[in-house]
Amino acid sequence: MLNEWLYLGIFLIIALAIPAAALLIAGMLSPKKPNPIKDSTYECGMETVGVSWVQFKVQYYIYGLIFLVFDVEIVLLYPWAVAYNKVALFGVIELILFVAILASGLLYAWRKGALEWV
Amino acid sequence: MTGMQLIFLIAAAVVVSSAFMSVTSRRMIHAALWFVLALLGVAVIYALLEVSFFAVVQVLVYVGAIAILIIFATMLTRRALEDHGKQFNRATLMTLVIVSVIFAGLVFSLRSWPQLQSMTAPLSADQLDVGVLGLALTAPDGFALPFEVTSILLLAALIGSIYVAYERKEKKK
Amino acid sequence: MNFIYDPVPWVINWLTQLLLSWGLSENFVTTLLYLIGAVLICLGAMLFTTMLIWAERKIGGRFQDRLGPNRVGPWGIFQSIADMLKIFTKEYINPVGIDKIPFNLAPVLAVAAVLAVWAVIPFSQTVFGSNINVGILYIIAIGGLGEMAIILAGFGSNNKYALLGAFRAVAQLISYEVPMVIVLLIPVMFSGSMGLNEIVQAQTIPFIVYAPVACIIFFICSIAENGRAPFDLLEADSELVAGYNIEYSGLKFGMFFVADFLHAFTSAIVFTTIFLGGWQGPGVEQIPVLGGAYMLIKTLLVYFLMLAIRFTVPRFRIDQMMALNWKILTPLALVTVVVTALVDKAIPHEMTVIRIGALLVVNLIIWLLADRMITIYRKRNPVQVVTGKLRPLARPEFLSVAEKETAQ
Amino acid sequence: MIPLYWYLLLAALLFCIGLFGVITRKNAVGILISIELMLNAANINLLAFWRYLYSDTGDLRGQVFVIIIFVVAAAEAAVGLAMIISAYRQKQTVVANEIDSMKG
Repeated sequence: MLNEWLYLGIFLIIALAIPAAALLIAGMLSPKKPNPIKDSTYECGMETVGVSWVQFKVQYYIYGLIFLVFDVEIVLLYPWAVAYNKVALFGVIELILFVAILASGLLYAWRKGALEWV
Repeated sequence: MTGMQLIFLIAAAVVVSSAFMSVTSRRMIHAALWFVLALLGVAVIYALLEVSFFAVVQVLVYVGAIAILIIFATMLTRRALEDHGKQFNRATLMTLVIVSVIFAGLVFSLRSWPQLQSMTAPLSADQLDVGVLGLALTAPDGFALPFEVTSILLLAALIGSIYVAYERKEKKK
Repeated sequence: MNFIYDPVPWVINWLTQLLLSWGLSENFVTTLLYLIGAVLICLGAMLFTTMLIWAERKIGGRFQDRLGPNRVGPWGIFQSIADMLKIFTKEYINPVGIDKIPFNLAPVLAVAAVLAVWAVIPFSQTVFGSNINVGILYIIAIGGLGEMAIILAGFGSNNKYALLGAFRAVAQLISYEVPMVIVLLIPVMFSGSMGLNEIVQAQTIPFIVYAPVACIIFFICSIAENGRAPFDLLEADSELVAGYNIEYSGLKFGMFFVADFLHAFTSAIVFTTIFLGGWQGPGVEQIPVLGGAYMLIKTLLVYFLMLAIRFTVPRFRIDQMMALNWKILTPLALVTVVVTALVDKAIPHEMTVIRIGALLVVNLIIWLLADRMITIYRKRNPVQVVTGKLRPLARPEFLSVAEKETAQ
Repeated sequence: MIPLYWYLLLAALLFCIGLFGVITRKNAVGILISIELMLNAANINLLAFWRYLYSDTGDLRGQVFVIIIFVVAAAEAAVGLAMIISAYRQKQTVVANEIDSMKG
């Protein structure tokens, strides 16, 4: 197993290194003639107004929240899914219970209107 | 020194330094990004422990979900306290002393522990099987109850935080 | 081991013997071979992307009744190479107020997060990268790194539109991750492992036969994860200028471009591996190299399907997209998993035909029920159609009959 | 091979850094990040102990504990951040000391 992880680690490093190297080479080849107009923040040709840190609507957070809860719960089901062929019917019933609890959360968010974008 | 030890040391250095940066950097978003790096380092530590499932879950849950949620929250609350004002309490120096004392105490108490130097052999295929964990989680005499309780905990967290965070439309009008 | 039947392991074997005969230690040789393999796969994938870009533009052109690239070389085949040469010599513009490290790290990370998936893909029976026992979760987790790259880009650029685009993109990606993760439980259940090798080996009958609904959900989700039409809201030009990569120029932009095209192909590969049986096909036991060919053919078919969808379907509105995910796909995925688990437990695995039949019927029922429910919902809450004055059409004979009636 | 105490030292260090952050940070989000770091330190310890002392016995309590900590961390992040956002909306502040509406 450690060997598999070693390969994965090497692969990740290479996967980071190749685009980085390409960027560096291009950086050497490319011209460097900055000027204030060119370097100004793009805003459809208008003068930049205010800081870039606009306020966000809370809906982003709500989606992130529901995603977080679902993600954690489903990831916990993966060991169960691996053992699926060995578990008895009881295990499946447990899955149903688990999913039902999860689904009731989704239902709550739905009824609350938290799933609407606007 | 073997290759494994070298990898461990590098990962540990990354974890510790980025954790330090994440508790000391002034801008919250930088703190969050350093936090992500620390989490990735911890995932490498898990991989060295041969608990692949947890290494991947660490990336999936912490980096993919919790860190993103923290970044979202930082964006939502970023007008307050950003780049100006003190980021730390007055008690920084005092805290440093306390924390160092705690660390020294931990190290001291560890020193006398007999199993400190214990080593371990690589895990067998049987122990690597994630299915064993799955069976244990669903067996009625195993951890079936804690497993279900976690889902209730998450349900409570979901309902509670939606209730707290969601803008009530009636109120606004 | 025969070179013609199975070239890659033959070469690996030969290299190992050669290096060992030079007196290198075994660990070192293994590491070196891993390094060579990783470099070859990464470079190969990156170079392959140039071909993909050409193919996609050409096919897209045909879909839209254009010629596509046709100037550089026969059929414009060298177009993307010319583009690549050009983009290499373009200036990097560093706008004011950028956060240097995130800004430069983002394009690298975006490509790396896509490339990293290739580390676990089994290309044929004997050619595979890392066979970790959590392959499926690894693929999803790496997707999380891609989201991180988008956040870095949006936040590093010091631009309102970039930040808005990044957050929309991340909201979309994380939302569509949910049904994807749920549905991937099904292949894991059938094969009893999360390793991609075991999953492919378990697919003597591809999982698409056992779980068509799961397969469709996964397909939709992977298109959404690519950010391709109909889910291309992240770069909806009319609303967000260009999305999170607005401030990037030169090859830094090119990297996002590469990541985008490579991601589409990669998700076709992942789809093939998980649902279409990867390298499985007639005769692979005797001639393993056939597996690679089967894999390529299946992947290209899936990729073509993705292109067809991309070039024909109009874009969703963001609320529609979120509603599709949270109100349709997620509940559907949950129901599919539960029902599949129940039915599959009830039927002994030896009775293959009955098992497949039952699963198919169940899937069909789920699909029809979902369809029925959506129809009923739509009837109760009809879509509000915004109509305006009909504008003159260049070729009025293409107006459909209904439109003609309203026009009169 | 790596001896067990390397992991323990790393975890102790990470825990102390997290503790430092929890006490000194003014921003509530920063406090939350620090708490997550402390939970990670606990996870490293649990998995290292399981791996070195219990992996031969077939005892899975270490792993199950880690799973529960993952869930707790997720729940904590969700609720904590929701409360921070809610407090921010009402009081325009994320400084933990100033959020004191629960005080009598």
